[in-house]
Amino acid sequence: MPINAGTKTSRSSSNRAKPRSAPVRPDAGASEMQRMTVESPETLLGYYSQMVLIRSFEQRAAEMYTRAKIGGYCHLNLGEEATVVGLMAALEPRDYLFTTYREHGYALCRGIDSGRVMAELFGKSTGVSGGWGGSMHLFDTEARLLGGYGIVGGQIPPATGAALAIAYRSEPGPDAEAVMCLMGDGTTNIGAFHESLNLASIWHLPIVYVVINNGLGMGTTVQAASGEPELYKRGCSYRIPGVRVDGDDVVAVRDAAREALESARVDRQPRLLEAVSARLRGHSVVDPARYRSAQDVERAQELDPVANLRSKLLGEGVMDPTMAADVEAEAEAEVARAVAFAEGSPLPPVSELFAHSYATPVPNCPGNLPGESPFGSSLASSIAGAGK
Amino acid sequence: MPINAGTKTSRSSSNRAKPRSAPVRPDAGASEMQRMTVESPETLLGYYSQMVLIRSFEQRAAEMYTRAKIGGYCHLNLGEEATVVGLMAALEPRDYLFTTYREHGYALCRGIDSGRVMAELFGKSTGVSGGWGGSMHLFDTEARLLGGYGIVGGQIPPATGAALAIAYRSEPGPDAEAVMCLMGDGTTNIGAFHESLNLASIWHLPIVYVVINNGLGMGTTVQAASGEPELYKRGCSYRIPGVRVDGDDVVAVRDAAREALESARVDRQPRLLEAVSARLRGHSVVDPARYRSAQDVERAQELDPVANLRSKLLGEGVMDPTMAADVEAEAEAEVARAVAFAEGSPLPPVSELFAHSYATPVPNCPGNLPGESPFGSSLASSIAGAGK
Amino acid sequence: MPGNEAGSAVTEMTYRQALHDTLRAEMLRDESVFLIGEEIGIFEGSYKITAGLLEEFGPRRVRDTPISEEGFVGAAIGAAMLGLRPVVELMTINFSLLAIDQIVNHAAKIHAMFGGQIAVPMVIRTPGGGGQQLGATHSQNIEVYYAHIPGLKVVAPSTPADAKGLLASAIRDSDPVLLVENLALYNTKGQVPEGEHLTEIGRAAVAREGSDVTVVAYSHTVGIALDVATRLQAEGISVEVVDLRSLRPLDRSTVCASVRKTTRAVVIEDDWLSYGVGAEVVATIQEGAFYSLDAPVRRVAAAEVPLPYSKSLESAALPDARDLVKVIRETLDATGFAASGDRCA
Amino acid sequence: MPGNEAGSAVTEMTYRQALHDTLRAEMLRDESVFLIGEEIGIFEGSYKITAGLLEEFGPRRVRDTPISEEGFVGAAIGAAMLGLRPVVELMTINFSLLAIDQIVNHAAKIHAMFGGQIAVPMVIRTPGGGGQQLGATHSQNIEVYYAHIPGLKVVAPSTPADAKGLLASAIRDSDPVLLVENLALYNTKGQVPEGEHLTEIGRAAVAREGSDVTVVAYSHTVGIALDVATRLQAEGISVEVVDLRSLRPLDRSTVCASVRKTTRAVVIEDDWLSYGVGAEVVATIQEGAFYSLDAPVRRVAAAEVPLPYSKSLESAALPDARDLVKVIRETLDATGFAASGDRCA
Ligand SMILES: Cc1ncc(C[n+]2csc(CCOP(=O)(O)OP(=O)(O)O)c2C)c(N)n1
Ligand SMILES: Cc1ncc(C[n+]2csc(CCOP(=O)(O)OP(=O)(O)O)c2C)c(N)n1
Ligand SMILES: [Mg+2]
Ligand SMILES: [Mg+2]
Repeated sequence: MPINAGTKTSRSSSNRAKPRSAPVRPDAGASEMQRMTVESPETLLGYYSQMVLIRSFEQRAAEMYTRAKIGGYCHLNLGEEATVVGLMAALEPRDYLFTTYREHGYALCRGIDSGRVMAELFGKSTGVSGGWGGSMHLFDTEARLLGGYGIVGGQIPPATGAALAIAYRSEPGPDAEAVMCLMGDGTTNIGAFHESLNLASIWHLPIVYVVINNGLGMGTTVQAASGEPELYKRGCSYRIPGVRVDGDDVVAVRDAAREALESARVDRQPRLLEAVSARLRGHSVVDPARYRSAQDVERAQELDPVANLRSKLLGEGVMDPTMAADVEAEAEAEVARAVAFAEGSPLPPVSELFAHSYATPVPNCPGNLPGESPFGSSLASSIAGAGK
Repeated sequence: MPINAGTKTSRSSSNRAKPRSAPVRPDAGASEMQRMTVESPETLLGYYSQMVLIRSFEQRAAEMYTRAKIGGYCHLNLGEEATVVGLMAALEPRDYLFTTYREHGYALCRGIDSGRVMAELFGKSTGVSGGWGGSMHLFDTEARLLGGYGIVGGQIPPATGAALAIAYRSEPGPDAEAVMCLMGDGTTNIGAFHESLNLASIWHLPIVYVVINNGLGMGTTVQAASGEPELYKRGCSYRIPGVRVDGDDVVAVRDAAREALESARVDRQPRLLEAVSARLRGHSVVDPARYRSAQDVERAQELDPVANLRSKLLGEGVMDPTMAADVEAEAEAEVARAVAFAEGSPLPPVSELFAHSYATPVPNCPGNLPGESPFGSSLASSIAGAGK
Repeated sequence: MPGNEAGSAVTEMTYRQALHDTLRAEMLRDESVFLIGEEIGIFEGSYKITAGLLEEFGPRRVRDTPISEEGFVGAAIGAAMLGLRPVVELMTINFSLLAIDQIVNHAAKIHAMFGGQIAVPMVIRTPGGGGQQLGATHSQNIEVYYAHIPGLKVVAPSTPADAKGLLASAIRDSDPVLLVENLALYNTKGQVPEGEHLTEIGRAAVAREGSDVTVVAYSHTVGIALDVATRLQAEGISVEVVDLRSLRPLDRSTVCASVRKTTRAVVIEDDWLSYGVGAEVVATIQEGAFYSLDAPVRRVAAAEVPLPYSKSLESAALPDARDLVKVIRETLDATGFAASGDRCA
Repeated sequence: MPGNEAGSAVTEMTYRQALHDTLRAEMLRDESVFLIGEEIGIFEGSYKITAGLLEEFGPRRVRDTPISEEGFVGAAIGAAMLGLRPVVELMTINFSLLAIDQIVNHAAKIHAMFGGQIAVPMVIRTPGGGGQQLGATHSQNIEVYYAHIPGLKVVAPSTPADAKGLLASAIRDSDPVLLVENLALYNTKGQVPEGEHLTEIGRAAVAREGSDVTVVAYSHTVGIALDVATRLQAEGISVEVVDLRSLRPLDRSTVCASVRKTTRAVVIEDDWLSYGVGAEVVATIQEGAFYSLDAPVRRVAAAEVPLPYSKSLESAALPDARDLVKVIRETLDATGFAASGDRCA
């Protein structure tokens, strides 16, 4: 590794302080059009349909939250649909996904039934996590969606460990498994990010870290929070190559993610991918986002990936207005079915309270309801040691 | 901030994977001689004397440990004397120092009486920390040595906060205060390093982070532990400029530290300084360091900064053999006095056990000895609420 | 009445307002007091305790941080060592686990470990609490972790008046103080003394006098205990409610004095039963009031599971007034000194 | 005798050796078992438990890590989710605070929070303990933090036999298990059954039978209790010693059964008194054996200060046999049911 030429006795690294500015997206322009045209219309329509489904799902989720069908926190992917669909188009079924609390769209794109996702938001026993997780904690073993996580950065070390397990068990190659670990821009400032990327680097793990840069962590801008706001460069401390991609360009996101996954699979070279997009609404459903300037909100609206892809596909004749209406109607219908399914599903029975206490049952953990003695409980004694 | 030219739609950071090799020191050679000659003989002799004092102190500490006069862990600065003296020559009395458990030499160079340092190692009440801290936890308010710390990386956030307090209270400028925060190479892999440097960057804090790269964290090499083993570059993730200096060259260390402190004081631009040296012995007194190759140990011995500066000063006529013998004898005598002082000092009395429980006394915390009830204790009741 | 000094004027306000006003008053009083935490400025606080303060005091006094709990809690420690008085907001107590090494191994140790040379005058404010369907990682009550640590002080106000009095005392205290708030309390109202009002750290309060049984509670569960006391009053059962207010130091005398009077006790907390705050309270009572006790001291606490999201399960897992009533009745029914009464299988 | 199955051959060895041999045997038995931690390979472990294993199994099975507790503990969680069985070494329990968010908010939650879909079969081995003059941040016994958390299992062997039996059980268990070791125990010797030897998690052991008073202990303090029992035997005082072995789940039945027999109890632990393990044990006894108790249950625990380095202060702060003897005597002397006996001021 060459060392920068320095003063007489010292060597300096090149990262001098520079002014920080808002994230600049890679210039798409002509090249995007070019890419779009090499994609088959079916592919593009497929992506668009998924994006519309996410859009409908999230809007309905917001509504259901307002109607108190959904509780707790509820974070939406509105504005990030192209990133979600692009990333999931690149991720193979054999790959593992670890993500954040802002993950409804990812669950849908991993092929999980929208009814089971909505049912989880409703806290019903038919939900993907049996009603135990809620909006922030979607999980599905079969879809290899290994969790939405609510502690900022908490998913990064386990995702890294999943990649370790892959490396432990199998050889690299184009058919190898890989891990994709998603996080927000604000998350790159937490210690777990640093420790994990370092481990992935020295251990040569098959993992792609994806930073969804929507410009904000709650009310805090990337520029305010990050000493290096060009987040894709933050792999520098671990020699992990970084790439920034326009998160509103579904095909560009997919291609960049594929390339990164390939590198992880074949070379066991971890990668950092930054997708720049914008949050259309508040941090969560209840956040009115009064801290945002009108200009910022307007800019986000202009970049709306669903509206823009719609115009583009219409403009290029990939889709005609009837097809567009069909796509929207179908999404609406699917989400309506999902809501109906969720509505109609039962809440988990109280008898289930100790069902997941341990995977391996052991003596002396009968479980006590709040008004019961730890020496034994009616509920608990009937299911003690049942485990799973 | 310019973005590297990338592919069609993506921009890549330049940190591609590269092979890792042992830390390369900046080439000193002729320039070092040059620097040496511009320094006054008094200055050089002063530095050398301090280095010899540290060497003597540490050797005697090892001996006292073996004789069970010192307990717990005991980590020595052997091999790092030039770094210690160079850094402390640059640090002004008004500056604050936060360091690690490997800090005897720093305490001596901050002007703390060697007897009080040795007494602390002996656990005596005349010790710098009253016998409460031991080898790992030297502290002196007046010397603005704000602690040796034993949790790896634990000192970095508080040091950063001290710099925040300076920025809170005073204006930047050449006479401003600054903070120096020391850490080992292995410590750059912990989350607190990442979080703290980021805070220092976005808040423009007057702090210099110094990495003492002695090549090893216990038995782990820098290359094995760090994705980017050129540690001075690890400020890249925060736009904190980094410099590497030869840690065996006392004047080079001093100059690099001065320059970095200046930047912190005047520009409120935090800096990262890496001083490359070598550990002459095991991680702590009890570590036989069997994991080190003969070659590695031999190399460390060749780089011995005390022996090398001695030859140089003799060779250049700055010092003659009699002076050299005097310096050594004086150091030996001082350390002998320190040991005698420590030996002759009393252990803290048991009645002091609750003396530092709280800075602000509050009711209901009488303090209980192990065989006493929490409802009151003979010892405690006599000193309850005494606080400090 | 706890926290209400005789003769002083009072105003009704929410717990949230009391916290907000106290922060503001302390910042006006002392230039060395500043606020630091995630989303406390531009966002005005996740629970809006700090609303308006950035505008009034500027970013020097109200410092928004990145998501770096360990970093900024540790930075507060360093700032406190240099004599400032940082008031940290941790968005919820769950996230304190990211910073616990700084709190337990640094803030709590620095004063004693360095032989009493330096103080660490800082406050960490943070809400705990379940029942909001926030799921397993966002609903915890882990103040017992901090209550366990010598060198820390831990307070948990249950009323707006104590929120004011304890926060002000905490800010003026020269030790690290954890002030535990609770999501469910922010909108509750109460009378708050105007002007200077300090609640001494380390003293419990008898929130309601009674003679048949003592209920020991703190923070959110004090309200449950008071409700239950009122309800049972109608049946002729007289419940005394002790509000711990301070978990460290724990006011063992006030707790035991109450139980020696009533001869029976129940402890209620939102946290899990095993190794919770209630365990220490029971251990305290059985040692300090053993010969007065007419029945075993029972605990009402959360079911020992990671708290489920689903409302049906979450409600079942958390203690409520019904559970407390049931256990009080069982405690009052317990009679005699028959060894056969021991519940142990 | 606990952990010694009737009829099986035994060998005398140290606690360290038992841990080492068990790790090796489990690695030989199951390819999915691997070791991960700081300095466990080239350095052969800070306390040499893993000596020789890197050489035998190679770096894939014995993985040295950088100083990144949160990172590698979290990585073990992810590896466990994919079906591996990582055995993590945390150099000391003090450093677990750097990883506690991963342990409490992730390892402990993942199984239940995701509706039981996935297991996290991992072990964290880590020593606690004071008395080595390691100072305030390196001498803690904070296993109570983990014992408090549903979803975790916490065991603390006191003998070489249990070190073997509990470690083997922990590795084969599909839940996250914290195995608490102790610096002062590594060199202690005992009889260890040869071959397959599993100690069930969740069961306490009566380490010594007696009739006058029960001493409840775990880990390092079991040895103190047994010593004291032998010493007091000579005076005609018969001490029963209960070794908890498992802190979560806690074997309340065995503890209470003993106390119902002896009618008096003392709990000894190395940790601080307030909110320690002993508090839960006392709360358990007073509820489960209330009607049998002839004296308050007393606790012998560390003085509530950050542990000083100096030997004079450190010794005074930590509980020892003398303290236990004193409190046992006081407990046996406690007579009658006079309210005046209550110690509360
Ligand atoms: C450790 C931790 N600290 C704070 C929070 C509260 N919190 C939840 S989301 C969030 C912002 C995250 O921002 P970013 O990483 O950009 O993701 P985004 O929400 O924009 O998708 C914060 C501070 C948390 N959940 N966990
Ligand atoms: C959080 C934490 N993890 C592990 C340790 C144990 N430990 C003490 S020193 C050390 C090595 C540190 O290496 P380095 O940073 O290079 O400093 P050096 O000892 O070489 O001066 C380790 C792992 C610790 N004290 N704290
Ligand atoms: Mg964001
Ligand atoms: Mg080192």
